[in-house]
Amino acid sequence: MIRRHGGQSHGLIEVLHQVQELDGFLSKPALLQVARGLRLPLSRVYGVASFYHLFRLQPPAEHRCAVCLGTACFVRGAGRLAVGLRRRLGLDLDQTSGDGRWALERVSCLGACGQAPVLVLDGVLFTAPPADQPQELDSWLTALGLPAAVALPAAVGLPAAVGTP
Amino acid sequence: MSVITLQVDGHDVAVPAGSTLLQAIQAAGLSVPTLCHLDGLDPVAACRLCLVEVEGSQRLLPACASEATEGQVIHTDTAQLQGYRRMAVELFFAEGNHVCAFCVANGDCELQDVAVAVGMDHSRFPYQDPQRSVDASHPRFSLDHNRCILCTRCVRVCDQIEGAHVWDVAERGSDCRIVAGLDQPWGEVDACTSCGKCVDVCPTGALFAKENTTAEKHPHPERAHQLRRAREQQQWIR
Amino acid sequence: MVALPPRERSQLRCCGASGCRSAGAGPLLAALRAAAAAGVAGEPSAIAALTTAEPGSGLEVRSVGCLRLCGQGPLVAWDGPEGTRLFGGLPPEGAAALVAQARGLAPIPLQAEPALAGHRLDLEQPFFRLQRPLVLEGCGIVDPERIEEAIAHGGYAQLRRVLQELSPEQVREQVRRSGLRGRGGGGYPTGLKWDTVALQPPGRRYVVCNADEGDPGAFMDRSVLEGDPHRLLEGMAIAAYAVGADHGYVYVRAEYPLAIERLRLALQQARHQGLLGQGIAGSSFNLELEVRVGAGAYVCGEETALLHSIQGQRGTPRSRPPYPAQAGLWGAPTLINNVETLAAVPVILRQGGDWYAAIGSDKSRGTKVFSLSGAIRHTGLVEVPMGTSLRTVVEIMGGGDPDGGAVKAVQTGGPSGGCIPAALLDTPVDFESLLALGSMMGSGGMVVIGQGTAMPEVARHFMAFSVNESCGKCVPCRAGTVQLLALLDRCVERRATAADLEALEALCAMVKATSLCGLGQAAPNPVLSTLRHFRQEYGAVPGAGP
Amino acid sequence: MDTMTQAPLPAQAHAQAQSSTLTGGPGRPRLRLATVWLAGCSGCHMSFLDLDEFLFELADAVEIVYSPVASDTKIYPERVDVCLVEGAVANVDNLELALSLRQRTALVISFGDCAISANVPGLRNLFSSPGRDSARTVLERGYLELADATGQLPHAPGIVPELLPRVLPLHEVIPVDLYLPGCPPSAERIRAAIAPLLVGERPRMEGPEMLRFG
Repeated sequence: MIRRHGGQSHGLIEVLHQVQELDGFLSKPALLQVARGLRLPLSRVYGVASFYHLFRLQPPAEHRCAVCLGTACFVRGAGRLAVGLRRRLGLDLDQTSGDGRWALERVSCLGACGQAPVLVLDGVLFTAPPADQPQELDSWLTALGLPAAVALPAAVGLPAAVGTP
Repeated sequence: MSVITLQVDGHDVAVPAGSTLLQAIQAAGLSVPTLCHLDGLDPVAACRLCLVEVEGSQRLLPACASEATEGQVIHTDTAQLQGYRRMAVELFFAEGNHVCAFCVANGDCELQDVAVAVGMDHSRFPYQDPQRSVDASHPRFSLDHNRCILCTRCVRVCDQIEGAHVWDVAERGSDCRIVAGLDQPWGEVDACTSCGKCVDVCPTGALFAKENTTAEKHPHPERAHQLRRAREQQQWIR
Repeated sequence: MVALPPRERSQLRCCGASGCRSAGAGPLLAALRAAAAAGVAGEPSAIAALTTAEPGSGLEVRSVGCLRLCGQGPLVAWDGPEGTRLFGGLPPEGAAALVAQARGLAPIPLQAEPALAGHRLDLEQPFFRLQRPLVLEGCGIVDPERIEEAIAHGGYAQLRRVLQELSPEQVREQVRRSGLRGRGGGGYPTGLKWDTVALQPPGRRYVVCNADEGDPGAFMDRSVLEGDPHRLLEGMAIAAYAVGADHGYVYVRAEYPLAIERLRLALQQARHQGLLGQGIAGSSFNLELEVRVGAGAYVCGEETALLHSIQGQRGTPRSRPPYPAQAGLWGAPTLINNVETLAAVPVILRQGGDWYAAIGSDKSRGTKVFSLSGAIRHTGLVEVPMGTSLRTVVEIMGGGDPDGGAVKAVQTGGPSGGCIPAALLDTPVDFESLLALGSMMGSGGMVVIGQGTAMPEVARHFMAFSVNESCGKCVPCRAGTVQLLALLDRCVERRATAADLEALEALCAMVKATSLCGLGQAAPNPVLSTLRHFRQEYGAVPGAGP
Repeated sequence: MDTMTQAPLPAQAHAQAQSSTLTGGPGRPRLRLATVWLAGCSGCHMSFLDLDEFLFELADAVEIVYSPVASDTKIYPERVDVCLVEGAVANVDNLELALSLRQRTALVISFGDCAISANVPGLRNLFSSPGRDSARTVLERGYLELADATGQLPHAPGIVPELLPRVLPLHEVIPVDLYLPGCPPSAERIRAAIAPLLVGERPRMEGPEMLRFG
């Protein structure tokens, strides 16, 4: 693969794309190999791999849910959709659950502005949920197979803990 | 060698063609605050403290990375620039965890000096209190990310002077941080020659020798320039 | 354009662009092809469905680029003796009825066909009628995966002519005369940029197409890449000839898989036809083009960051000057233009620079493609002459608010632009007018904001975007946007004091004036423009805290 | 040099609402000075005591109306002219005192790095774990995780003040008129800051002698 890019350092991003396609993510051994093959410093390779949001440095979660936060989706209630997803998955945006089952991601525009708001669940696009009706949204999400709401830990910034039993 | 003449804060000054605005300012006997710039390293214009006003230009120009041109009229210390510089320094303080009181670099820190220079008596921006780590894996040196201002002097001195390229910047935005190797503990990175140049040029207490405690760090930022001059102009004697 | 002149033998054009695909164009196209093939004697429909319709089968079903009205997708155009009829939102079950109609074999008239009822779209409505397709003239007509179709529609004709008849300087003269300005947002005169590159000292030069269309709500460039990629390649080849480049890159964002696929196919086909590579079209002109795929970084739309990314580095911008036109890829002079700019080049050479300059407004010549989305009836793609009023685009063509309410504001220019209030909708859309209102043209995304959306929330939305996309190199953008976001949180939650608003404005000014690149410099624009036009919504809380 | 009247301070409106004596004419009464100790180590106050013989001058020129080192008053008085506030705002008592002293003081000075930046007390802000503020995190660490089997969180309403979720610099809680940095500010710096105030002038807080943190 590295040879296909002429072993040239400027092919780094292309090579990383292909490694990720093969392995699902960019492991440290893989990055080491890329650095060796392209004759690049390790920190340079890591700097590039960690800069771009589409490169994953951890194994991907079993299920991935990406909510579009593009402007068209935002204007049509993507914010409420995102809140619903965060509640259901117990995750913040761009976070993966500890057990590696779910990942909640944000994307900037999926180009489906005509069907806004939209989300992608395990590679399948779902469009136009009833984002402004909380109960209908909830059943819409249930129909997609999302887990029931997980209790979020208390938000940071609440009054001090002293005095709570 | 051809000469460029320009005006800096009302002073006429002549510098060799190819000089930067920063060199022209210094030639006029004046100064602007800098943090990321260091003589001997390629400029990155990242700290934005050396921005100056150039008559006829709508944009502010970074003195460290802009070439002086004939007839320019430069202003280095207007009220507007003072205001921006102070805000930039406040942003530096608020985004990291800079506690001068017990820092190794207290008393010999460029960030601390710059805060004085811009008259920063407090930060109007709330402190972000980021959770950052300390890497003490190297036998001789430590890296305290809490005090890092991402000037990338360490990255550049290691790459451009030492040639080891141990350091680079990882992540992006407010998550940016300096990494050694493949985000490894510094002590485990084979490429490191333990030359200590990164510690010498670090403007804050982020990189320091282990034997230093509070206010004991005394860096040598001039070494980058000395080495480059020795290498390129065969001038070893100051 | 979408409507074609009447033709004797019917054809169906099914939109295969991303927007319609997400609305189900794939299954519909398959159903249409199956239905079309089913009627051909003796052919097993399953096999026939995999091929484009055979000549002689009587009905050709073609996959084409964007048919504009994305919000009603999937779209199918039926071209026949009566002209073009457009259908939207047709389920695959409706395919057989449409095919039967198109063949003229239907037992009932079109108007009475229940399967098509409610799917017919009016091609005479302003959304279509007021368009002026130049960049998009082949989009929706040619099959983007077949170079023969592009060539049959005049593709590469200008490249051939230029190589035979014009000197590079003559090409640049036409571009200068056209008054074309960069469509990526900056509006820099294209001819001037080409001259700068061409007039650098002898040596290698590069040509780069910026297809890193990152503004959320913008899909103009994607539509060109997906709908008519050969037009872009032709424009790039002409540009390369005009500036003396023999190597080039198209930098596409990875979020556009279909565009990448079609672009790669187009490159392959063009090479195969001798329209790229060595000795193009029998001339001595050589050009190698490569596709480079981004990896999720908005800042790579900034030209110096884009160059770093092509070189396999972190997509951080650098200080300019030197400009890429002087020192770009590997230090060589590099021409960077965006997709729409380059795609406008073939038509400029075909019709002449003066002809193009006669379209549009005084300082902004030609046409501009906009993607309309948000709280609007007709979501989709429009190409109109520069200087058309926002009201025409948003209310007349776009049909205004979908629920019949009043439009509150129009956001142009994405995270670098601003919000223009409904009261100023008569503003002509050109570079200077939008800038004067504190917004900017940007690449052409136009998101309509309805009454239900609070403007500080819009500002916060964009600031969150900028925080997420900041490269982190310079402190105003890296740390300043984070502080701006915190201040906007207070505004949205109605906790902001007068002092907070003062701090917000002061910091906006600082980030704008001192950031290293366009992303940081423009990041405060959504805040500043909403403060300017909707200040009452920020309503400071008097005396709440310091 | 700017005088108090010429250079409006952030809290000028407030100061005018109070009957400030700072700008008073001939025969004005002695300046009413307070010093306050919030979340800090008292080092700034110790440095204040290092003023040595200047303390005698000061004693003639001012009336110390509230101070942990020079007064026995337990309630912050009304109509204070100048207040030096040491320490960050870390608990509800700090917060309450800060709010009330602002109401009763013409010129509030953030006295030392803790008041200005939260400094060392603010280090606990770095220990917030997801879903738990820094107070809870450090208390649980100290009283539960590191305790023997009988560990329990302190809970004494009205006796032990509750910690705030974050330790704050003074100016994030009330408007501050002057900043006197240092950890601690040296006696010379304190003197250079206070002396002009005694004659109704605003000190010039510039240069390393007056401004350096740490």
